[in-house]
Amino acid sequence: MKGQLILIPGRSSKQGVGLNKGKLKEEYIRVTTTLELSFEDAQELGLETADIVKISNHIGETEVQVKVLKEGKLPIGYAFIPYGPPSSCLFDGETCGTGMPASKGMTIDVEFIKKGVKKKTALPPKTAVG
Amino acid sequence: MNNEIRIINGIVFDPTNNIDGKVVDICIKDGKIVSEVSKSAKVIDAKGMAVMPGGVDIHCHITGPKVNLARKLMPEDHRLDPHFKTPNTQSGSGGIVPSTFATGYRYATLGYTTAMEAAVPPLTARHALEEMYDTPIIDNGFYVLLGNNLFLQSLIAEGRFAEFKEAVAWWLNATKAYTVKLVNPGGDEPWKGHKNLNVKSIDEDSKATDIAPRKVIEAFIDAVHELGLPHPPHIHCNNLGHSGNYDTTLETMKTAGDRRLHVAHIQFNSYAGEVGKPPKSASKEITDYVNEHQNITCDVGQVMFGKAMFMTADAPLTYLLRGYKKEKWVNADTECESGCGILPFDYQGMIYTHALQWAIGLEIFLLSKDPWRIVLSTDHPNGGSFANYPLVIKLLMDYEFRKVAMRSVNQKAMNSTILGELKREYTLNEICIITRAGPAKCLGLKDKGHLGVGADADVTIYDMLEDKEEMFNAPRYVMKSGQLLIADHEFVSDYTDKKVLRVAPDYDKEIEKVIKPFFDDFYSVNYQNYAIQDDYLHGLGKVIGTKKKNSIYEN
Amino acid sequence: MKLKLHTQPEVPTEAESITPAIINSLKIKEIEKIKIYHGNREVHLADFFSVSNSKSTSLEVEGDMHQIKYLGANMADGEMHIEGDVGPHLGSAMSGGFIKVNGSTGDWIAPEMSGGRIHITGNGGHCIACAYRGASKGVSGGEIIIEGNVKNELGHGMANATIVVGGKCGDFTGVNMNSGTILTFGEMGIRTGAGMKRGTIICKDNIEILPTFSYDCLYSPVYLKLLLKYLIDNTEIKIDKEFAEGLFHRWSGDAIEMNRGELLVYSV
Amino acid sequence: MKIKNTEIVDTYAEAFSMWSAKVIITAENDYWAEGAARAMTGMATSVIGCKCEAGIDMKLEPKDTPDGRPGYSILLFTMDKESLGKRLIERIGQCVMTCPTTACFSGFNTDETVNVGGALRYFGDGHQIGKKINNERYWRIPVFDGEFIIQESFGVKESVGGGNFYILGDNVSACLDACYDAVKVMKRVENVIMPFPKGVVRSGSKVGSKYKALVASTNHIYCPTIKGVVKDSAVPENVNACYEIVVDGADEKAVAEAMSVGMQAAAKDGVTQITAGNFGGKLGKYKFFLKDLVK
Amino acid sequence: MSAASKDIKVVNEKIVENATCTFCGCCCDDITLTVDMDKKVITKAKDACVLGKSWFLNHVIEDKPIARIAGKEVPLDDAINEAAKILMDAKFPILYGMSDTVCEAQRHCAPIMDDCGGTIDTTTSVCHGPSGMAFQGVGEPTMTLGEVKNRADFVMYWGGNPAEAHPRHFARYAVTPEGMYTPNGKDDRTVVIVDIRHTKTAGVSDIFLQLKPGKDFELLWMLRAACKGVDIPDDCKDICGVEKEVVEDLFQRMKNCNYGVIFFGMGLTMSRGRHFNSGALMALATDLNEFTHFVAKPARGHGNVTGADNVVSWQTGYPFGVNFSRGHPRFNPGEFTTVDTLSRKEADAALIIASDPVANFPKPAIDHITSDKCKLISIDTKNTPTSEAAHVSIQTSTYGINTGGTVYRMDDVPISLRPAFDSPFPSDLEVLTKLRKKVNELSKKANRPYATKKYM
Repeated sequence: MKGQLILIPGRSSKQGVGLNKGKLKEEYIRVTTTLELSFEDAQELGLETADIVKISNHIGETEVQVKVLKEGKLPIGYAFIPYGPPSSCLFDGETCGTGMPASKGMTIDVEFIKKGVKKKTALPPKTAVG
Repeated sequence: MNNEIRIINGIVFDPTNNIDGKVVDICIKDGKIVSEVSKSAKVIDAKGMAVMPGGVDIHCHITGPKVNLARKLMPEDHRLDPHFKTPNTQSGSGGIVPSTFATGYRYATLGYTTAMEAAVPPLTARHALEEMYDTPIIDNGFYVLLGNNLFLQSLIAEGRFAEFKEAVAWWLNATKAYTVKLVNPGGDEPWKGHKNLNVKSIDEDSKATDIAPRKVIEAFIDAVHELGLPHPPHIHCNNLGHSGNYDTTLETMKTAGDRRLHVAHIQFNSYAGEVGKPPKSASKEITDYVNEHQNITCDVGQVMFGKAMFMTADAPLTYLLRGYKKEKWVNADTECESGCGILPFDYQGMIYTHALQWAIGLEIFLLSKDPWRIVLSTDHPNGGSFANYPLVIKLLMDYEFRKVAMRSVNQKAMNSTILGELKREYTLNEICIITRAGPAKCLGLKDKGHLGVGADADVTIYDMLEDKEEMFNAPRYVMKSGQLLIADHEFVSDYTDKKVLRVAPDYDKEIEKVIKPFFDDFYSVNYQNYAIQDDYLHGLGKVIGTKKKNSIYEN
Repeated sequence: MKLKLHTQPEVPTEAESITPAIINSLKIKEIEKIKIYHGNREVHLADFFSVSNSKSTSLEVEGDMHQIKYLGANMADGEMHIEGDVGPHLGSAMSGGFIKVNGSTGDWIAPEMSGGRIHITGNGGHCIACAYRGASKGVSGGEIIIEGNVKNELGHGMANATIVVGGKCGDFTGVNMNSGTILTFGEMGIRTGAGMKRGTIICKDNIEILPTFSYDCLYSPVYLKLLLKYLIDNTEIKIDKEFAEGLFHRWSGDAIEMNRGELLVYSV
Repeated sequence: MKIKNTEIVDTYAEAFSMWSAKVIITAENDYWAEGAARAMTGMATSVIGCKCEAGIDMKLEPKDTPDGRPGYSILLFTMDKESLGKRLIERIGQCVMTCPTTACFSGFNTDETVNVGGALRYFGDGHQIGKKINNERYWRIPVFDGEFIIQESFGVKESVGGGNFYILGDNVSACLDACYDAVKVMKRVENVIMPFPKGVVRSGSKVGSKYKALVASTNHIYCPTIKGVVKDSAVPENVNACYEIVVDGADEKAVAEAMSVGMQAAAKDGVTQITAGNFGGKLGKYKFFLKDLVK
Repeated sequence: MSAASKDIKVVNEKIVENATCTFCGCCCDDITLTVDMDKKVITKAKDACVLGKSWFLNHVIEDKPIARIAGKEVPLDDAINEAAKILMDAKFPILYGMSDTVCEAQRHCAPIMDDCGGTIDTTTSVCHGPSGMAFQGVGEPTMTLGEVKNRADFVMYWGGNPAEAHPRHFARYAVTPEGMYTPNGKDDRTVVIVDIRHTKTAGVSDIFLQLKPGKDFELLWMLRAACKGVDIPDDCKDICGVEKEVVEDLFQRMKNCNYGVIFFGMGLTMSRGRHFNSGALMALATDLNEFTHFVAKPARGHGNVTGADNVVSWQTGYPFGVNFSRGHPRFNPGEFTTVDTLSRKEADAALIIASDPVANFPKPAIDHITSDKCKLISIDTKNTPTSEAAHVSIQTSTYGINTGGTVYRMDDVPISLRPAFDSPFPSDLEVLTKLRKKVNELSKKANRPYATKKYM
């Protein structure tokens, strides 16, 4: 159960909320270690929500917990993770003369490690957007 | 610490006090010119040198949001002109839009100690003030853009003049501005709201507001007059840059009647010819009117060859010019208030229009009969950098040099002007008027532009040199507020008692109730967070008083 | 003269004075006193280089100089031979002469070059012969030959220069170019020639072509023969006959500009 | 002095100053290159009636051409620099650009140049492409089979026109044999052309005429048929035919060399005398003393 | 006062109206804060979004030392002296961050680096730095957010997820507000989302274009060509994943709207192509002005990163990545930007202000900044991996909550903050003022030679 995906790290409101509580606090760590997979890729890789997987590339590796999305939310072959230390450890320092590291779209290996426990995430306050 | 200075043996030019090249002592104490100082005063021997008040730039673009956008836009230009650090000053970058530090230092090294930023949208006035804080040495102030303010236009359209006047006063206070600036009044709405159109005549109703530019101009002239501001509305006329626009300029000036009006960079508004075709000179028509009307003051907006940067609230104009050279261009709309266009430019002597613009500016200088009402400016950086001022002075003072310069530019343009026939040469005293005494008087700055007792001790001392460009390029001494900044051409300190000049006309607080609903509906910033608190000026603010009956020409 | 790096700088070091014209006009003692800039400190050249006489008329420089910037800056004539890697801004604003590097380079090689030749046997970095940020024009003349690979933005905004790359190229090769020629033999990144106004990009390898380029024809451009003959006769470059006489697909673009540029892609 | 039995008259060939350009024409193969070269040098025997004099200088091997293709070098001469540019534009435009697969380059690397490709490029109607290689600019003009490449500027220089010698002999066939041999070796000399048909001219001219409108007329003193009536006839006894070989060269040295090898080859039995057109300085500034050339 | 009344708990409550939330670039200035002045906490943040609420409500005055050197508590001045010494001793010091503080404090940063000959860089370089570079190349037609509210009838979001990153962007500025020429709010607007993921933002759209990942540039380029009269190619779907007809329809809508706006996010700047992606978008907006009024704007992130851009620009002429080692500002992204100077192991000292590279940077950069080759100084309001790793660590109070000052909204509109309650920690302004003074003193003493003429 090992496969290659393209990783797209990005912002999420949960990550933003976690940030305010403190980067060394549990909520932030929990949010930033959640890897979102498309329904199709999860099936292909035989992964379920809450599984612990190792993601790695030539820069580094880290363990994260899987969250499987509904169909159509993510293009097949792509995975999403909120910004944080786990995503950073896969970034290359190469900026192509711009100062900006390629922090979206890196190819990663995903490997099943173990079954995990579903996380309890406190519901965030209702957003201003309907 | 002894803060007294006595300048001896200098040849003093102080037109305000009728001193034209006489050797008199100038005494300085506590930042002011005084009649006498103690024996222990520091003595500066200015033998063989010209002593003048510090220069006053009445119209330039050096601080604020559009300036900073232009700065960000030009890294390749900054690269070529580094401004090095010295033990007493900070580094910066130069080029056509220098960094704030470099701007302050470079004005000082030309002998200028006051420079007025000519266009700031109210919403981003804080930004201009912040940059002024970081612009060392020179005193600043700014003119706030109200000519395309939708709320004010709606008051004019509805004929609510009393409220209009109060609202203008409120805005001046809320933004800490020096006077009102009108740029292409009525032109923003067609530009922003009607697929990039523009107004073409001052009597045309723009589609969006049902109000003709003339009505807006009239209302502001009246309001500013009644508020008694030290400087009248500062106007960038409609149709700027277009062939045949001198008519609009004349109409604009006529609108003022006998009330005061300052026409900015009038050169750009003195073109004859047909719209859409190459311009011709209308310098004579324009100067004739200005010469005969004491109520009109203007600055020239001389075009100089080389790099320039269009940076104006007249957004449609910059878009039009962008069409000639499809290079980088910035447009920046400010909600309910203003537009803005930015475009790097290059004036070339061999191009007919550019050469003609250069000649028209010089013609205006040379045809003008009253140097007190015509101020030297390049509309920095629109007509070229302020660093060109010494060269402009040389062109004005030296007929032979002017003739040589005319030979190296487009001859078709030269042949269509009367510049070659104008043999007038400015005197040092006249130069002192158009760069110092005149602009100070136009601005109503009684403490500036002269060396009489009580004036701010902003003094420059130039070596008396045959080459006037060289002379005005590097003063030997510069004092600002009585503090010696430059001695023997080197910075000895960057400490100054820098000020931000502004007005604070009284207004009826009830007007806020009229203004606030408009904010709630149409602004993205909260009304309560809009007006700038006094402490925002970091103690640099200096209020220049207003008076009900205000015209220094009536004195 | 010969300069040899004896101490590796701790931080980026700028040595725009190391050019044949400056070094060869001075005595050893004077050369040792030349100022170079170790980070924010002014130091002497001798602090990092040993200086000796050499028989060659060209300036020889040796060592791992990946931390040294601006070697050969503003060079107008003379020859400089470098053994080892070099840092950014080699040959900055060079107008004449010849620089040979037996090694690889950092980013930003030859910005604002207007003449002369640079030959690099190893790899190059990003932004070779690239316009400085904000500028629409990059190099305006000269020849750059890189035997190895290069990264992104090769020849950004270039005009009238000739660049040859033996190996792979990164993305945006010849982006916004004004004129001039880029000749590449290796694999290409994406978006080659984006925004080009004029100029020619010749690729041996197949490339991904932007939708704003239009296909013209398959032919054997005489211009290419002319260029290759010049390069073979005047440089150390080797080009096989088949390529020189081969057929090329021609694409015109970029449509968002004037459609006056061309991509010539070798047809096997 | 004599070579074999042929007398070399102690006189000089009087030549004049012309401007020349060297044009290199290349093509896919020799067939087309030659076609263009011949067309371009067609009807270019004498400036008197053709406005220029032109001929093929050398056939070039691929290794010797700028683009590595087979080609020809052509020399073209006119009386002044300005008209040289005009002739090049006309002839390259009509004869080379039109010819399949060709390209056209300057053969002289001189400081003085005339604009040729820079003018012809407008044929591209806006689709032409300028290219710089080693500081030389070339124009690529789209045409039906790809593109026509032409160098922007062509090097030109002041050169020598009208270098000549006369072959006087027993009869037409003896003289023509001599001409044939002479031209054959002269062609091997670089930087010269013999602009007349097969290199030989039988209507040698002198400066001026009894008719005011004419600048030149037959050099009657060398016409055998009127020997009896022409007082100062230069046709010696037993001579019944005379030919002139005219040489235009890029420089004096090339003309001298060509004349030298030509005269050596022409001197043979049946050729009585080799002399030259000498107009006493009326024609031009160059003097080629025959004796010096065959020493 | 009776004994009984003593037991009644009087909450010492303060209301702050029109407070500004500085969490994201929206800088909403309409928040009403309820502050418990005894506990020093904000209990309510009316009108704030989920991010804003967490920003305000989670703010507590922590019990921690103001200044530490090597983990040990020291007086603030000692920490400042140590920091100044480190910076002056360094040969290639860098200053990075500045986005989460006020302009008044930011103003001291460039002069500090000017004095010690270092490099100043802001979080812009890893956010919209590429957009800044693109701006330098192509310019940009742009606007303040109120113009969008009042006029925009075509609103596009490209490569961003405002629903999660700028939650009130829709409601306050761009989608639902009723403006002068958009009296019916969302009904008067066409909202288009271009993204590779179907994010929360996509749910708001009238039209959602799910783009093939990494093909932003290609789609933008086709639209630009369309502005010049070139047809959308038939293989459009193969190129970018969107049907030709959809792109054609989109282009017609862009051309025919009255006032169009595109907001773009880091989906453009962080993916392959970087500055060329955002440059293509700005150029497209420029091109569209041939037909109608069209503007674009990067949807910028953290509170005052826009202010940092502005301050560094007016002081040095360049927005980020500015080096002073030769006595004047020089700009070159990739050469003087922080990720590069760290990844290449060049920096020998780092002053990090209000940001957290140790958590967010690429691994090679983190390896260097936490190594003993690079002396790390941190000035921050919270404990972060960076502050924990720093040799000198100074804790400051939080802008917008404890201290006032100016911040710039994502559209360059400056706003003055209204702080809620005091903090025992010094402000960034206070710390940086002291540090600047100290560095200036040391610099005068060091008296390094300065170049005086152009050298390259």
